[in-house]
Amino acid sequence: MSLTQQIRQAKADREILLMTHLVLGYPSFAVNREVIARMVAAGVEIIELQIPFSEPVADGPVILRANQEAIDRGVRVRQCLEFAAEMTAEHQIPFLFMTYYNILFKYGVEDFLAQARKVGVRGLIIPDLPPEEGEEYLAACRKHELAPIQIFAPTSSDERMAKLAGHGDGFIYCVARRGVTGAQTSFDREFDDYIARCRRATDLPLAVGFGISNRADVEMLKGKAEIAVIGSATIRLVEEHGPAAVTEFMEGLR
Amino acid sequence: MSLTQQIRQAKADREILLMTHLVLGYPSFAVNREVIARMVAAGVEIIELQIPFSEPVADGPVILRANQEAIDRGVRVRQCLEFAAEMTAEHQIPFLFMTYYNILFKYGVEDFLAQARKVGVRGLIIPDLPPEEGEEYLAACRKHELAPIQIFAPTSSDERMAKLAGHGDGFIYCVARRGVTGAQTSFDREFDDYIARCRRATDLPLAVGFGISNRADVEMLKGKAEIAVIGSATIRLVEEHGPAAVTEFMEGLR
Amino acid sequence: GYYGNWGGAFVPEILHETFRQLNAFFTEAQADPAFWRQYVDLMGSYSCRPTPLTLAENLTRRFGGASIYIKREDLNHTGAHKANNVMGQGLLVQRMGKRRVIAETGAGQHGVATATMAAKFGFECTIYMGEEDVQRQRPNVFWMEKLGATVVPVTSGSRTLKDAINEAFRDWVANMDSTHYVMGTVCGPHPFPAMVAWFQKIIGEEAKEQILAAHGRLPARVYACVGGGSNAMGIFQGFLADEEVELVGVEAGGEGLTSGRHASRLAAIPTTADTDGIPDATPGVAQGYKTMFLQDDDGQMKDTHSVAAGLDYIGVSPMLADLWERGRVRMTAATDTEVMEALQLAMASEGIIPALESAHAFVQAFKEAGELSPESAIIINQSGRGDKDIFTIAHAFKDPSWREFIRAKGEEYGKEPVS
Amino acid sequence: GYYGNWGGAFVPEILHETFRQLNAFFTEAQADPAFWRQYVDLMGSYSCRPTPLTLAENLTRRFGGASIYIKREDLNHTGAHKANNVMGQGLLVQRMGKRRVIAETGAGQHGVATATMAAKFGFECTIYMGEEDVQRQRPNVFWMEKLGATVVPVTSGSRTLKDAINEAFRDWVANMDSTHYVMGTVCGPHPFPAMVAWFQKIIGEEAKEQILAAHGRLPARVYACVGGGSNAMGIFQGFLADEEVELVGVEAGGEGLTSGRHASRLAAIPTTADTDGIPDATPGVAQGYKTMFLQDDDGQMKDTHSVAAGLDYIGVSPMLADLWERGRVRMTAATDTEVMEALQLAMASEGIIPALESAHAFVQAFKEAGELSPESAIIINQSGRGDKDIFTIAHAFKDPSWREFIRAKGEEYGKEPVS
Repeated sequence: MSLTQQIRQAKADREILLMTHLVLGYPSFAVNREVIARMVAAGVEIIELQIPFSEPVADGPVILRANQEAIDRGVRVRQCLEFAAEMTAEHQIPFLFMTYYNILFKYGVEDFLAQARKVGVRGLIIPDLPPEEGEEYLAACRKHELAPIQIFAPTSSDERMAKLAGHGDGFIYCVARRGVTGAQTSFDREFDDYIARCRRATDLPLAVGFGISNRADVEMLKGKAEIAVIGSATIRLVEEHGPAAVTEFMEGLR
Repeated sequence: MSLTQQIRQAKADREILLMTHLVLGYPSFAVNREVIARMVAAGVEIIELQIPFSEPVADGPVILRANQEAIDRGVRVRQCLEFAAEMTAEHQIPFLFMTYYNILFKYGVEDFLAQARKVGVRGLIIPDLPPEEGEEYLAACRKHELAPIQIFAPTSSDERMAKLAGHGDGFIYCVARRGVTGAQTSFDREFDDYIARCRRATDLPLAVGFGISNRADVEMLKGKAEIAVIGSATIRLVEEHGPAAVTEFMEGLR
Repeated sequence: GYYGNWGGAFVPEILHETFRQLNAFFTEAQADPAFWRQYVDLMGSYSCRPTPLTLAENLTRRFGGASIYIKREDLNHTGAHKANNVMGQGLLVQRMGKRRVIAETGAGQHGVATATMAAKFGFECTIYMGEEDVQRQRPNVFWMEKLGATVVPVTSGSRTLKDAINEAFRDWVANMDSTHYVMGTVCGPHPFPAMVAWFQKIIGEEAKEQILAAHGRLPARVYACVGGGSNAMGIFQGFLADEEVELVGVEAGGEGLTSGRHASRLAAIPTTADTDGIPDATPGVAQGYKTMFLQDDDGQMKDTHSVAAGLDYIGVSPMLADLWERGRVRMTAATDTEVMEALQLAMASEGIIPALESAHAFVQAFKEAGELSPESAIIINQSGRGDKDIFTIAHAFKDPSWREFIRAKGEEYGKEPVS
Repeated sequence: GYYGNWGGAFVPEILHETFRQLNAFFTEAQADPAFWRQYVDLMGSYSCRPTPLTLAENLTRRFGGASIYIKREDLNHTGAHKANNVMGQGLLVQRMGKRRVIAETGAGQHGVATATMAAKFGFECTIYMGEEDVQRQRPNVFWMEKLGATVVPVTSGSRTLKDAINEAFRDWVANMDSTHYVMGTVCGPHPFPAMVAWFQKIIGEEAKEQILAAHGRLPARVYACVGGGSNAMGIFQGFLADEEVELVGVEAGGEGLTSGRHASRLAAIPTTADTDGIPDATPGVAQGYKTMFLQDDDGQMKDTHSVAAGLDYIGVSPMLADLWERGRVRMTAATDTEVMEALQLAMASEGIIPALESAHAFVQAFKEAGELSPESAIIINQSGRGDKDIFTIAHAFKDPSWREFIRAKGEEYGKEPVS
């Protein structure tokens, strides 16, 4: 079953799906392991595994710091792949890799995607790789049946969205607002117009991320998007209250 | 009797005359008083009284410091005039003022020279006043019968010496070498040629200063100059050994 | 946006439209001769272009070979070639109708230049600067603030230049409607390399005309230091078409190419490929473009080192990577020690004070001048002046009086309360 | 050698011949058009003359009166108009066949300029600098030494500029055969005022041509700060014959003209004649020339004060004393506080950093620009750049981060042994 189909099936039972995010190796793979188990148990439908990179330009302060601490603690790309293999074997929900292009480029794009497929990951989010620069990547994703998640932004024109949608698979990641991850987003009329434009540009499910951090935010997205993306919020939560807090937080989101 | 005549008369009894120097108010007028008495007692023929000035460009480090300490201790031009009056009343040898032009200029050249005459001084040495700039000064010296001592330097051309001599009276102050007061001078062949040139340029007695600090130096000048000028050497002596040392030093010079 | 295998525009979707507009305005400006005239006039009346080409007679005599000419970018307003780029981008910002500029800065020179431009054009200005650099380069921070800019210390990563670039991008993705990002060098996503190179080509165009007037023919070689590469691209462009002119880039050799403490991306490649554990550069994609980066085998960027803050950078212009790959530019490196020696020699021989960055170019020129015929000429691009680097230079020379001066000043400030 | 009642050459006999030669060489050089061409060429290829005339659009708008133009002497090599004079004298020294130069310096700018010239011409160089100034201006001392000069701290008198001048004269009277004394300003015995003014007139000649080109007619007023007066005489000479151009000199008002802590020799006269105990200037003769000096009633020179070291001097150019007496130049004064405000405004409005000295001229121009018609123009002579004054300026602004930076550096140097 394709990632898109799997999302549509899950959506049949839920008003909105949850995609969560964590940075691999931060604060440790052991904590990652516990957090993921609690997320899955709490019903989270998709999990983004961010492979840390030293220059995460699209990320805000929380995820940025997580990336850098993970690298400082010696996290290697190979460990991230191994950990992903363990998670996909353990849990039945789809996992995605999120990272920056240099991690793939340096590994070898084709080799990296072959490995991603092998460890059971279903797709990738690469925020610094527009389709114009991603020919090899897109071709290899098709070859290895991985979903190259495309990103829409409020600044994307209709024409641009149509073009991006043509390269996308799985779902479309709609950036809720200008700025980086981890800051507040306001769900106003302008936001509704934006989501309407996204919907017109693609048949794929829509995930909305950037600034979704509590039940009210998730509630606001019901009926608008298929997937709410919880990013920095979980990292902050684990930093402040430890992995055990994840269960209650996730269960309380919808 | 003119200063020149007085010098010639004294020279009749001595192979060489001594002119000494001190900075008024340094280290105090009281010490000046004792030093002068000892100099006169030791047979010194002429004494230069330097009125301190804040910018004594032609003086070397010893006299420079003396000038500045005197000013810092509050020595005023009026005190210097009064002290000169006391000395000329007390001692029968000729006294000269040595200072820089601004002291006269600020006081009023005519008034200053009238005062100088009144306090019994016989002439002046103003190292920063060439005759080209000294018309008023030279006229007032003539009027008040003060000797405007002119200065020859090793760098003065024959023509220049002749011109200077024309403005001079009393004696000619021959600067022994390049540089400022208080450093060593060597009495070589070049020096002899220089003194010969000085002699040809003027009928006035010659005083040689700059770097004359001991008996050997004075000895070398015998037969060459009428007057040996002892400047920084006395100041250094008084600083190191007190005014009482002046007697022995002066008596030992020739 | 590619130069051979290098370049591109690896930008988040949120900036796609901003880059589309920037490309459109830039293309339009490039096609408008009035724009270039406006730029040249501004640089003539506000900075002091054309900057002179100085014949270094004493150095020429000393090495006994080629006549050594020095292109005097140090005489620009704000003291370096950085002025060319920022003033040009300022005119472009005016044309785009934006009212705010942001920039990254390492040593602070680009920050001071941008703050200066913003004051002149009446723009709001925020400068991102690694916290470590804020500490090290306090004088530049002081001037930026007095020029009206807000200086934001960047506490992420290695807290140096590359992190400041990342942080400036983060500001931009939030404020792209009002704000232009004034990239400081010929790096970053297209059209930045093209744009910065376009403004900086004024150096090479002047230099070519000047050397022909002064020397009667083209120089044998042209030397320029290479950090990001903007001064090098600036002067090289005047001679790219003249195949007989050898173009020589000089990177930061730091403590030596086998020391692990340098910032050489290209010069190190042939010499150290067989040595283990050296942070030699490999192709990569970061900060929005593809070039040779100093990175580990996972693609994580390495710490770099140079006595010259302006050369202390992980990447290199994609244009230079291409020219190097095609053999048009020869890349070399100068060590910190060689740089201090060349600086001393330039000061005492010619009365000029090259910036530590520029002194790298002098090192290589000094090594080679003597081999060349006395009929030939070489040009060294003196990209900036070194007197702003007093803290670094006096420190590097271990000047005891300087240390005593700072110690005494520090004690004075330690005692006295801020009134 | 006289300008009205002022000037002259009050020099010890030992220097008479040296001055005769100097006068002869100078007269010959003045009569030789090739010499002036050589000078202009040198300033064009080594410094960056002609320096620009910058229209300060933001300041003009702010004051709503005359168009404000700024003559950019700050863009000279070594950062101030001082370069004009030293390079000119360097050519003269070459012509005289001497191999050693000496100079006095206060803030250090003239010392750095002279050391630079000496390096360029291959002369030996000794710089006399008051011990207090050596302590205060350590960065300039560092550069002078690196440029190859010997810096001699002068411990006599107030241990500042005037004492350095006296000490330089003392060196000269011992070494006049080999040595030329590079007087830094339009003061001292004839022919120095004439010579320095002659080299500095390049500023005014350029400025006149530039303002006619940019503004279409002569400026209403020209503003220049006055310490010794060389930058003022430099720019004023371009307009002396144009009676409709008002020439305005700005002296150091220090803590105020009635504070006893200033360095105003001419502006203070009409305003403070009736107040007791103020060190107002009176005619005097010192340092080889006659002018208005800040002296007591015995003729002893007073201590002076200004935030700008370059204006902190007892005397003033005899040429300016004459122009002031004849009513051709209006003399004003700016206080330290006004200077810091004008500096801040110039930085934030135009992206320029005037030297503290130059900022005095800005103060007066800012006071008057609004009164003048928008059709008129004024020129401010920005005699130097302020970034060399970081220690003084950051201190004067009481910048807490700067104090912290210096404190930390000082502690670092306190702990670490010199290696």
